[in-house]
Amino acid sequence: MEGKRTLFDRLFPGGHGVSCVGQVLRGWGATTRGRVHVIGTTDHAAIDARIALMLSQAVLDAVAQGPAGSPLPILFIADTQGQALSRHEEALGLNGYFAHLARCVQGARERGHHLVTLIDGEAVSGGFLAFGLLADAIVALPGAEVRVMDLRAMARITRISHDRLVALARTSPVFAPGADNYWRMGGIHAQWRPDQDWAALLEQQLYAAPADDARADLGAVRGGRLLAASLARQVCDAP
Amino acid sequence: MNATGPSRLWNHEARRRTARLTRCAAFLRGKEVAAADMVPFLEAVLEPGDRVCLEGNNQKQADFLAAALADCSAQRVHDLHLVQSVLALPEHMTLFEKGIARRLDFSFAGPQAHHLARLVQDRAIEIGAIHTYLELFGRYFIDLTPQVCLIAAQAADAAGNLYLGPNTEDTPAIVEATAFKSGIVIAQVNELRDALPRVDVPADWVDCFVVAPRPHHIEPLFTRDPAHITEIQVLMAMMAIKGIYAAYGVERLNHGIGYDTAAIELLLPTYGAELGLKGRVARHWALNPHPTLIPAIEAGFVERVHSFGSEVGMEAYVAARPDVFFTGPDGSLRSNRAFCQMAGLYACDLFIGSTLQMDLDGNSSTATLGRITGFGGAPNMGSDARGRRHASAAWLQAGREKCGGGPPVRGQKLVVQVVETWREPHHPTFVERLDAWQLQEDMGLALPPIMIHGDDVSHVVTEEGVANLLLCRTPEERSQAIRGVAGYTPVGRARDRRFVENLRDRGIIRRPEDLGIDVRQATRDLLAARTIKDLVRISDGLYQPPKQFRNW
Amino acid sequence: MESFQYDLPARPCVALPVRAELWGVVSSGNLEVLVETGPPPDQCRFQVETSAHGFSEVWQAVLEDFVTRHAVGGLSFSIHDAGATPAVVSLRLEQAMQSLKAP
Amino acid sequence: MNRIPGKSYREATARQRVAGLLDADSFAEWVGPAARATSPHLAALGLPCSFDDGVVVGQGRVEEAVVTIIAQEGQFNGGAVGEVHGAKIRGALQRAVRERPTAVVFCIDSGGVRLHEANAGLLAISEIMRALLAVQGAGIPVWALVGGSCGAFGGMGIVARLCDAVVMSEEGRLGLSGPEVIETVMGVEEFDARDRALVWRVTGGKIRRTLGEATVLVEDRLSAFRAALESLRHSCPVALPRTLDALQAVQDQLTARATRESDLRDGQALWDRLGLGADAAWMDTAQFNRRLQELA
Repeated sequence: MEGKRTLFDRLFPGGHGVSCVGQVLRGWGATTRGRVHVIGTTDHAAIDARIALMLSQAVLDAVAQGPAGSPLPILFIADTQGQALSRHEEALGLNGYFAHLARCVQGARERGHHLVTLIDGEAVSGGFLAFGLLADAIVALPGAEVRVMDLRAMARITRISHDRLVALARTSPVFAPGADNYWRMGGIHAQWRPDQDWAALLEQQLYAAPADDARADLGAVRGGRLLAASLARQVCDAP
Repeated sequence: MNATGPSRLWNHEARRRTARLTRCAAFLRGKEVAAADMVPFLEAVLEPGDRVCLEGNNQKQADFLAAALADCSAQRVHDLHLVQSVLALPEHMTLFEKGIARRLDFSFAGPQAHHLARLVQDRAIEIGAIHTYLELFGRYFIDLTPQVCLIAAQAADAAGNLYLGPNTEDTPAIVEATAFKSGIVIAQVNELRDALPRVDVPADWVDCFVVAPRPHHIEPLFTRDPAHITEIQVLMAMMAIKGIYAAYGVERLNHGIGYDTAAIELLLPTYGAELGLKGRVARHWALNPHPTLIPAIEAGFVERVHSFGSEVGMEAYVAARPDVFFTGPDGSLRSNRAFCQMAGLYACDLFIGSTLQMDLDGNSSTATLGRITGFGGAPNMGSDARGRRHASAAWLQAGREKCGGGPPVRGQKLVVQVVETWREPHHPTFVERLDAWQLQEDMGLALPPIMIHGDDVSHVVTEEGVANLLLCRTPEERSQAIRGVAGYTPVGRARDRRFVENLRDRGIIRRPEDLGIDVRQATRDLLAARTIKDLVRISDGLYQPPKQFRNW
Repeated sequence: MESFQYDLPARPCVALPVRAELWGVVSSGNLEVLVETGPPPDQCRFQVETSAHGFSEVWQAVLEDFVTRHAVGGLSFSIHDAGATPAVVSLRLEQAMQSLKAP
Repeated sequence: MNRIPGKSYREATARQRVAGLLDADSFAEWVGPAARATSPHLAALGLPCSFDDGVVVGQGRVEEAVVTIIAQEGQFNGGAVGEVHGAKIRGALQRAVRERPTAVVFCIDSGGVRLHEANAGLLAISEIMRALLAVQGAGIPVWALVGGSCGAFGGMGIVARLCDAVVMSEEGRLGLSGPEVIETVMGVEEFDARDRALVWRVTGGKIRRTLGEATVLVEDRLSAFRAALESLRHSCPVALPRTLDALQAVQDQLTARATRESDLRDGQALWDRLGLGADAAWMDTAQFNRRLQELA
């Protein structure tokens, strides 16, 4: 949490009030254009049903509290090692808790809340899919680790040699961990450098005009994901 | 005779037995030995060089006794000669690695086949011979009688009477040979009961028993999940049923274990019924209670089944179908490997099973390089019993085909091998030379480990067709008949096409279309059960599959 | 992966042109075959991509037998194979033939 | 006793499912196999490709009503989502917003992200989620069918639970992390992935139905899934509302469940508590549904 406080000092020089309960962050930050909601996780949280429920309640509260007609932006802080792995969570139906969280995030979007995610720390598959990856804009901070699975585990499961995967990863962004790879594929909109004015950059993102999901097009423009956009369009327009 | 000379002793063995029992008397309370005393007890009973049967079967294992024996000091217990049908447990291998045992006569080493091959190559083990089951049981009464046997039973009473439960397997043969030749019979039991449901081994044949800390392991070896049966196996099963079962009117038979034969079992109530075969084929069986036989039983195809052992999960079903199975007064299955093998050899008209390799003489083997699997029961079932004298329609018809028309002096057992031409890429089933020959060289065996000899094989069924070897008159016809169903394997592609077409004209080779079978109808929809759950449903909930076979 | 193409003389298919149809799936020991209208009516084309190396002669033998059995001139068969045995290859081709339909 | 009635949904291929679920000859495929939209990433790794990259998308009819249908092929790479596979699904969902079918039928049979193109797969699932939420936003319901051999896991487990109705068979499985993954990371004591009965008691159709996650539990028959679609036309004609009240109600339900089932590790415990009986795992589907209804 200490690291996050430093982050919020930098993001919100005008002030902030974010509390942390059980790896879940909730609160507000002040920008030059007013307050925004802050919701997220910290300390590489393994997201279980309890955390997912706290996040979805935070989103619902943010929607309920907002002054009607001018919904406040929501800043998501993603720092997760992925979903919690246990028999109990599976029996309980953790995927359903994640889906509910995703529906709440969409509910906020549909009510005009602009959604921005900052990846600060780790962003790993399941835990990231449920809220961070659903934002309108996703930003990786320096040192952010974005991945589905590390290459050694992948080599073990796919039975492709680790050396071969490492070699292929040099030319293709399609499977290897890394914020750069996700940027090239359009999955991350921006990566901020340490020397930039993050408060200013954040404001630009938070108050940008809302847009449809254009990540696939972005991936094509950046050359990291050449087929996703064109193929979806081909399906849309097929006779 | 010589009335004046010093009187000769005629009871060396009995004296030796008494000495053994005296040495271990301190451990006995009545006939019971405490589990904790098992290692010192065995060290007291056994003598170096003893011939020992440590009961190991396909399914039932005297696993507690095996572990205790493996824990014995090799200083005190060494150079044992093991005479047992199956080597299944890692502890069996430990005995040889520690020097507790040195020599082995056996039948089958399924799960330890690789390990055994390694021990042989390292000269850590001497192998007397690889036997068929009946052969080994026979030698128990001739020259391989155990001096000590370690067996597994379901329950004992305080007097030492044993109840074996549904899995009898080898126990009667072992105990009979040991107990009546002054040997020591030691049993591990799962439970001590006041009254047994039935007495399978009387107390005076049993010297001592131990209540094992855990019930002995039983492997559900005969459960084949219908979900894994392929369309190709369905096609071959259709050919076997129409081309052999129907053609010969096979009423008495045995099936090997495998998906190929499970497919046949599951096609009887569907395809077999459509062909009007109910009541005409597959009525009497020498077979373990295969779960895949349930639909054929329920459909009324199967009238009677005698079993070698049992199958986990089939207990309640068997108990509820006493007209079909051999059961005791308590309702549980009474099985017996020796009797069932004998039934398979003498009282069945057909054996059908699969193999890993077959050569142009029709010799087949499941032994491949680096593995010594042994034979088990297939060679007894899969051979023509030349001592057979009673006739049946199927046996006579096969006999007529074999002798080429004249009045037969004997019939012929139908021995069918059902195989896909390729097991997987790079592994053709049909080969010019069996790995068994290389194995014989590597292992220094007296004979190549051939499971079923070509001269015993009557038919080969592959996805390409059925070859009837009974009708072949020359070695060349025989090898071309095999090439003619060997598909696109190198052996199959080396066929003489005109020769093979000629064999087809003579009915020696029959393709699916020759049998009136449309290949495209060979789908899994033809199976009477497609899942384990279907089997449960058809059994009316009586079949209770082990958890590893359930997806609900 | 290994790939090869065979163009074999064949008797013309009576159902030409046919609707493109996919049979089977690419999974271990299985394959998919896509049947389309393609070459001239007296030719049949096979394009094979397979994960099992060193079997081109076996493929050729299987496909030649298939062309002998069926009138498949004017058709193209594109195959993705994941180690199917020749028995499975033949079965899939038979199933595909059974389903040929006009577009 | 003769044949098992009807074709198994679990054993059917994606194309057989599509044919069996829709009115006869009503299916029109979008970007079908002849378009050869295969995965360049699998090819780069020297792995076999599929002409449809493991997913069939298009439109057809259920009792004359037009539906968009998406069917994953579980036998191809475990139904896993890669770039092309995911883009086809997303395109079909976007098209549904434009063409406004009666519903989107989503036959999910997938372990989640295809590791060989993991980043593309993860982004594709995220895009599928957004596109699916947009379909629902347009009022069109999405019905998930889960009865294939791969079930619905990983991101596709989340997608399944986004849907307005979930039709499952007992053999279907629905979850997030596969048992093998949990066993590998947390140990066999946590989850013995080889204990199949346990795996199904934790993730299978019966526990999902008991918890209300599966809307209906049907027999593993193609015809039973088709019949479920027919009745969904009446019971689930529009997308679930995403009003604040509706979302809060779900929030409260899920909170109550997490509290009530705070030590749930096995479906049997749930059935014992509900009084369904020790043989709940053995009951056939009809009997199980009947007992659940009696207890409700």
